Amino acid sequence: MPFIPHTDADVKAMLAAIGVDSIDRLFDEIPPALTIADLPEIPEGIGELEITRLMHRRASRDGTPLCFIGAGAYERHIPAAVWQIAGRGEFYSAYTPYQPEASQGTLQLIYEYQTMMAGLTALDVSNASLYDGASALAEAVLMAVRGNRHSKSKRVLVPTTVNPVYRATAHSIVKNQNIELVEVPFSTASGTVAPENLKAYESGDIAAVVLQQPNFFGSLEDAAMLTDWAHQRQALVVAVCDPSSLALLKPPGEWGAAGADIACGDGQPLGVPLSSGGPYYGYICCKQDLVRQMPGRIVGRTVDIEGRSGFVLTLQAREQHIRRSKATSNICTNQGLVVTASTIYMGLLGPEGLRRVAAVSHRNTRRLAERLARIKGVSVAFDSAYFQECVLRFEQPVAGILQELAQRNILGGFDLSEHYPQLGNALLVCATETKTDEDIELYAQTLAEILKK
Amino acid sequence: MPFIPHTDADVKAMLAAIGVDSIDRLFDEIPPALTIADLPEIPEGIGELEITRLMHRRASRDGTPLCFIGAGAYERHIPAAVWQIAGRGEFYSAYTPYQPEASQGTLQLIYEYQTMMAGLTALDVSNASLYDGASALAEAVLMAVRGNRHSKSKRVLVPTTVNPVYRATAHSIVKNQNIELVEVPFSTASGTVAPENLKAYESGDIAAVVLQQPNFFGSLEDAAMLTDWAHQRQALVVAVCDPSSLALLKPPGEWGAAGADIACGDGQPLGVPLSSGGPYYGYICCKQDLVRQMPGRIVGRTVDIEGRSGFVLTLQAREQHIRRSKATSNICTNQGLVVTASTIYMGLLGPEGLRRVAAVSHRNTRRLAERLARIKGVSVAFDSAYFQECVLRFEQPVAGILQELAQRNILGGFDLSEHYPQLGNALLVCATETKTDEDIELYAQTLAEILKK
Amino acid sequence: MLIFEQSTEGRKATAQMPADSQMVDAEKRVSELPAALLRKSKVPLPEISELEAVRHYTRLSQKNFSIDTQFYPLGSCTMKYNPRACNSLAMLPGFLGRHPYAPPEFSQGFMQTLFELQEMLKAVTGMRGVSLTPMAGSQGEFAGVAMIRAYHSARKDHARTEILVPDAAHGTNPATAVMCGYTVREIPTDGEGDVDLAALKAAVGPQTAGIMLTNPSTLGVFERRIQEIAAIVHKAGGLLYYDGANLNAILGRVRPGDMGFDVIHMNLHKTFSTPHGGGGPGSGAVGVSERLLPYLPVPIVDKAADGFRWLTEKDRPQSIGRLSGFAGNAGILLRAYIYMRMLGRRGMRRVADFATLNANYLMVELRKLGYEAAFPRRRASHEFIVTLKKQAKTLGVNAMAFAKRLLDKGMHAPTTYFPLLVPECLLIEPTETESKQTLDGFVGAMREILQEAETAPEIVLGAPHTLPVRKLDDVRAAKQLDLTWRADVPN
Amino acid sequence: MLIFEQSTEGRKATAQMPADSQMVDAEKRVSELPAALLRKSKVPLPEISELEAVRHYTRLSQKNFSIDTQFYPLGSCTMKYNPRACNSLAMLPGFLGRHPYAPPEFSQGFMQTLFELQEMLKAVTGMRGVSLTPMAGSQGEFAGVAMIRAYHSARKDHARTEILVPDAAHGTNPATAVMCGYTVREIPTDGEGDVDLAALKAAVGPQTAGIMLTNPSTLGVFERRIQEIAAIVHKAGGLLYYDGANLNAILGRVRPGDMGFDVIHMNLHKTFSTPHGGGGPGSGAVGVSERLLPYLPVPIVDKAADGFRWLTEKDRPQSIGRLSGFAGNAGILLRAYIYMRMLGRRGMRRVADFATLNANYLMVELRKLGYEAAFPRRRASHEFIVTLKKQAKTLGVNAMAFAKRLLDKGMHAPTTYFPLLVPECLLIEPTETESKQTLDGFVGAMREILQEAETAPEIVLGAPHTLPVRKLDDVRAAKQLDLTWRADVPN
Ligand SMILES: Cc1ncc(COP(=O)(O)O)c(C=O)c1O
Ligand SMILES: Cc1ncc(COP(=O)(O)O)c(C=O)c1O
Repeated sequence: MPFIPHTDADVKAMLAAIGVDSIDRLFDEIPPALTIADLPEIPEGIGELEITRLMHRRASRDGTPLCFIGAGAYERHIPAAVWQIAGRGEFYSAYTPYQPEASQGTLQLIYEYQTMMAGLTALDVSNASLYDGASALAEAVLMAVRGNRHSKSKRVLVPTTVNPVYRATAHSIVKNQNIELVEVPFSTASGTVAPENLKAYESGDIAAVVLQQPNFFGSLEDAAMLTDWAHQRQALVVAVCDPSSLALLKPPGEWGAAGADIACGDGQPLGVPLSSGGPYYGYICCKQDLVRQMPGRIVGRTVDIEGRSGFVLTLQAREQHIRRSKATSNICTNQGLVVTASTIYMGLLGPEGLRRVAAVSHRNTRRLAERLARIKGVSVAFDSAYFQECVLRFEQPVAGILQELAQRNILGGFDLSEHYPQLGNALLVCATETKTDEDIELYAQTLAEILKK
Repeated sequence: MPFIPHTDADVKAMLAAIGVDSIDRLFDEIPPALTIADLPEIPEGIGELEITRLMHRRASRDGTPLCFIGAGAYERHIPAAVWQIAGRGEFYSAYTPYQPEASQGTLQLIYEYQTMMAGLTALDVSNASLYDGASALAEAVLMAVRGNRHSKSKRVLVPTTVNPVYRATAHSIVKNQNIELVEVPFSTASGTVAPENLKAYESGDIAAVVLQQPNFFGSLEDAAMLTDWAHQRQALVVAVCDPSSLALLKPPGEWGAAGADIACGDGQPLGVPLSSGGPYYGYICCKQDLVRQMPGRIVGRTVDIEGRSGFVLTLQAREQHIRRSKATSNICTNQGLVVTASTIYMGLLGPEGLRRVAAVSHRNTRRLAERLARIKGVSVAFDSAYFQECVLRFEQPVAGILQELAQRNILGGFDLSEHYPQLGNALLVCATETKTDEDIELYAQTLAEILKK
Repeated sequence: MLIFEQSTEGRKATAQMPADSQMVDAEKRVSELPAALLRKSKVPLPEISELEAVRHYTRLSQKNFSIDTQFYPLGSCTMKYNPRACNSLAMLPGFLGRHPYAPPEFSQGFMQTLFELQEMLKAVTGMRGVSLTPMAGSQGEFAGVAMIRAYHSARKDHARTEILVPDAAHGTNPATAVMCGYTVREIPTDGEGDVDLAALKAAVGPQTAGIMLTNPSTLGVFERRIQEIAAIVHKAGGLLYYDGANLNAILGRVRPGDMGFDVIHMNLHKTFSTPHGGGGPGSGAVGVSERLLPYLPVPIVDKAADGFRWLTEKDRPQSIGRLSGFAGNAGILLRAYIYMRMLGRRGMRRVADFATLNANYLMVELRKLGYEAAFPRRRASHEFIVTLKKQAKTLGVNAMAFAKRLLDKGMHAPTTYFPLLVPECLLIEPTETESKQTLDGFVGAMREILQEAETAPEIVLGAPHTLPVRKLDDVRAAKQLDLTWRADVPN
Repeated sequence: MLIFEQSTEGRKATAQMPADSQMVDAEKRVSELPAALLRKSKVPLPEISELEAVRHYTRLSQKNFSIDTQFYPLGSCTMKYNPRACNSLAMLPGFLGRHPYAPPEFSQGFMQTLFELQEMLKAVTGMRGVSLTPMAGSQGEFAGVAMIRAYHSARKDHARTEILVPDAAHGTNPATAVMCGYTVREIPTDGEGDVDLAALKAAVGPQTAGIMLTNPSTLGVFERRIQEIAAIVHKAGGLLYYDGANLNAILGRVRPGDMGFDVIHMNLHKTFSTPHGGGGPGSGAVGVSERLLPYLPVPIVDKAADGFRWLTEKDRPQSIGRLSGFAGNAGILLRAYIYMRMLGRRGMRRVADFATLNANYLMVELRKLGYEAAFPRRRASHEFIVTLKKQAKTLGVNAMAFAKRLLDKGMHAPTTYFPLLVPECLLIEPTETESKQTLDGFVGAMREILQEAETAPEIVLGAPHTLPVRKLDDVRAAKQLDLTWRADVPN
């Protein structure tokens, strides 16, 4: 059985040193009734050769369809250097840098990550990472409620243009801390939050307002208007953004007069493969004055006893291993390895690279939407400007169309009917920089064929 | 255009420092007539995204057929750790350790490799590596001729049971140094060199005798007899072995009374993927007294000025960068990275692992041969014992059969008719440890179907 | 040097830029976006070449201690060898390229693997249902306590507002209880390292929602009277929650389900050797007893006649809902599955056997040197505690100094000052993948440090001496916050 | 510590062992082999766990300088950045799993790639035919000189027994000529670094088979009168062989074919950035003019109507034959192809431009510090030589000491004492992938070392001080040969 180096001689010598005649004796404090002899349901161990064969079969069974689904996970080209370096044993098999002098590699990298993310969102501070975008929204809401010195209420406005799974996750995480997530409707014409949608919440104490830009439909919200609206009511603004759009779109820190207070979201589009849904990572940034409310690890720069610059985990008093029940969050293990890869990705792409990837993704989705809308029975659902994702409306249920496309090895997009029945036969489509014009044309011709039947 | 970091400002400053107004001026010593303006036939550069797409298409086009071909390249399971460590930048992008203090990683690894290879072949010394098995035979022949103090002749006996491509390669490399490779026939009954095949060479001055064990047909030669026969005539013995068999088969150093003098071959079966034919590596080992005739790099252990143990390239006086036209070989760059991976493979498998892999490969080929020989019209060609490879005889040309098998995604083996017409419709088959009993049964049933037609 | 200090305006890793041919029409499309929504300010990312990025991050990695380079006996973290096959096979193109919303017919290979992982985790822990979505132990704890809450609410048992937590429990336990709207009541531990039963009896009542236990506990000893504890809490109407961080000690020998636990979380990145990755990602799969099945977080993989499918809110209306955007840390789940299949049935048990053998051997050898075990009369589980309160008092050399000096000896330090219960505490967890020779090396180093502490304490107090930096000033880091590099701020 | 010193009898990386289930019947089959042919002696490989192997070889790698971790200006080796995409794409399963004898229908992707590489190399070098089989530069040289020999033999021109080789040529040139049965005649170099035309004219005659030239030469300067040299040699009936090691200097600007060369070799691991791998593997593709086409080594990829196929001895009866078991270092050829496609047409030329800019900039900056260029009145090509004969004489600090001290400054040393022509020689080749900032860092280090040599020479003479070992005793290594670890021999 693998990964146990002990030879019989080793075991004999160790048992002798301990003064027992068998390993079983070391378990003599355990009530016999609780001890099991075997795990019958677990199959016999197999060697690396067999498991390699099995997993190759499993992986190839799922095929490699042409993917036009976005909805929170975006297919990016990832430079080969990113995961070849992130996979080095020193990054892959270290843990949380509890001994800073022996972990300057991870600590400096996180400090550089924090700088990059604060720069992208145009806010002051970033933490080391959270689990993913959805749980990051929950932590951001908790942080906003904690951090809002003016509001007594725990009411948080969340437009339904925010990712529905993010909203569901936030609810299941915060619901036990009597925080009320108030759903704000959107204009089905523009697919964005219109001023009249806010009418009902004009008065009343609101702790925070959440705003996803671009929103779940890819539509571009009037972020400045909503930010100022919230601030005028002493509510904090929690921005939810695809960080790979921020080289092109106005960053949350520059929304409205004072900028959003907290920004969060999923870092997957920055160098993390689709990988069947994870591991991705959640990012969270905020203005300087909210830093002590930050959840999770934070790295700070300091000096050693000879004045050399170095990095340590800091502000640990917020965290669970020190503040225990009064901690800002219960998070301990985060998404370290994925942040390592994403930091290398951001370094490699740089400002110009990120801008180009965002621009080409936007171009591809615009051409896809225009090309598909030329097919009879297909139209662009909203009149608002969109970025990198767009909603198309059909004259028949989308589910059937998607199934037909799937049979032809094309994943046509995300069916909105389950979460947004009010939008009718609506499909969320996305074509990132990984798609060629030929891919787009293939999708269009295949769809045209299907709709003709 | 990629991989050039210079910004316009850099270029401007550098040209100013040099004192020229353009980069073109730096080429002013080159006769204008020789200067070209462009490379019209070379396509425009493409980014990593496009080349990734292109190469994925190219790689997937060649499919993944079930492979029963050996003939010098063997499909092995390679532990995941091997190439994940060999691919680390410090191994991948270093060069020949000219500055030993800055290359102790590569130097110690080569010293460990030399120890493992000398141990496997039961000889005293190994060099750092040669190009591959075929060119290693050429170098071994040159080394034997150089090292044979008794023989004046440059005649070397090479049984035709030695890999035909190795023989062709050795000929094209040594032919200009008036070395005569004398082909020795074999017994078509046993597929090995019989005593009577040696009759014609009883007398006469021979510099060396080459012996492949197991030979190209997988048949096991009487190595002891041939070794003693050669030594009785003051000829040196050059062994050609698949090193992954030496955990199971008697090593060259133990052949006959005194053991072979030189052993060489290809290290591919020790952790190197088939990879369309390379890069593999050639190994060469010898007895201590021949060490100064060794071609290529050799690493030796020494101490630093504070008595610490360390490793350096040694006996460099043999090599081309010192001895120039009197060097033992013109080799400079060798197969460093591949040896790095192979050393990790040998460390991971260890004596028991190598033995098991060899035993399972042998078992699989035995079961394949027995199973196929149960099909009408298929028989085992030779009556000798074989290891890991075996020749089958058919009643119809093998080429057609292999084509039919290929259409059913099976590579049935190596057609011997081109190199060994005297063997009739003969097919060399091999089933390594990577083949399951189901694979073997699938081959048998497919073959039976084909032969029924 | 920071990557930003190597930035040169205008420098680009051009091979990574979408080519000009792709940019055709892209700038035009961008210009058609509302100007007010476009970024004007510069994106402060470093402008470097591909070589500069590769060189910078390769050299940074070399500054790390890791399992692949050093012995890493970090208590409560199970830093065992992470098999490289788990990494390469989880990153096969078929898994890596799959969109999480790919329909079932493009997901059977992936979902079968997750389903079999659910089944194996049930068998190993003796629980009736498993959900793989929690992203790490802490979120697993949240799911567990949230399920306890859902259970009591469904029974209208709203008086149960309190969660009992042993004082030795990991900080994530109390933090989680609060996140679930509970108040926390600490239960003391007695001198032998067991939960104080009397205190427990006194604490339970109608207000008790449940108790969060770790067994073996963070003190490195098995909770011998777990059956009595279970009876006490169950009798009072509370549920038992099991923190699975120390499952490595009892894998294949004892199952939480058999100990009476109603809900558990596991740390796949500890027990099932998925990579710690400089802080993660992990996975906190949760297991439940019969009565909590309806509340499991979704989605869960189900095996239907026509193949594998997801169970969602529709199928589990009472579920505590979703905890993340998709289905948990998928790649980590694949790695855990691969590891468990390689261990197999007998391999599981050997993990507990040899983790426990290694811990007990180390404890005995260190005691021979004069180190004091926190619980000398107890068997070590897979980890044990040494207290250096004597050395701190007599030699003025505390646990932190010993830990830093171990770094100079080429080994990562054990966990220090956790659990807080034990003064000057070193929590040492060797794991089963370390050899006797490596353990003897650790004992040798601890012998040297003890001698140094006695003969030349300044060496130990000044440690580390041999690393890229010497001891770092934590206090200053918190006082003069520098969390983001700024070009204008000199470092 | 050597891996053998960590070996523990009976220890195994069990996950890598074929399972017992596979061993069923295997031992029986082995026992049926003739006992005399089976190994009795122990196989002296280390017996270690997978973790011990991973830890040992990961830590070993950290002791290496490499392009991925340091500036590596090793003259004549072109240590440019090796793009990681070339590595990952060449190791795609489709290429990696393919048997070299796979029939054409399973080889079209691979063979098309090799064919296009042949075509690109023809275009870049101006040659009429290319063969990819030579395994590195040296074997490329062998193929080239062997083709010259085949050409003369076919014309019954057996009197041509001599190859002319400039004294500055790389050692592989004369070694290769001898391997091809030729005698070597060295041609001197004049003070300005050019081949001495007078000496050449005197040397050529009916006995001249050809001349082996490197242009730019190993002296780092362009052979300005190459056209006269070509005329002289051709007129005398000899052929021109081009050592392509320095192609990086003229890529896209000058083509060997246009210089009148009849046969060339290229070092794909230099000019086209395939990995140097601690000493290899490389690839020495050869190119020929019209008249040498028939002699190219086989196999060569040919494009037929129905797809790509191999040309073998049958198609090329006059070929000098095969130089290796299959078709050359296949994976290296794939990496070179991927690199060339990423460079593309304009990228090729920029390689020569910026390799030359970097070399000339470094030469100027070092001369400002007082270092002496070997050929001050010449342009540097992609590399240049600095001679430290003045420092050696006046300060007693020679080129080797400067080189060792550079290691302490965190940079690999340039090539030392090659070409032998120039005393106390440093051959410096920065390559085009290094930034101005890195070059300035190198200049700064050379400034510091010069000051140290003047003020505290013992520091430079005692270098290196900061590496895993200090200066190693070469003499002892050759005298007391220790080439294989033995358990009984104390180290
Ligand atoms: C005893 C214990 N419980 C819970 C946790 C939290 O688990 P995670 O770090 O996976 O969130 C840890 C983590 O170290 C732990 O040691
Ligand atoms: C000028 C020159 N020629 C030939 C060679 C030999 O090439 P290889 O090392 O690829 O055999 C080299 C290698 O460094 C060289 O620098």
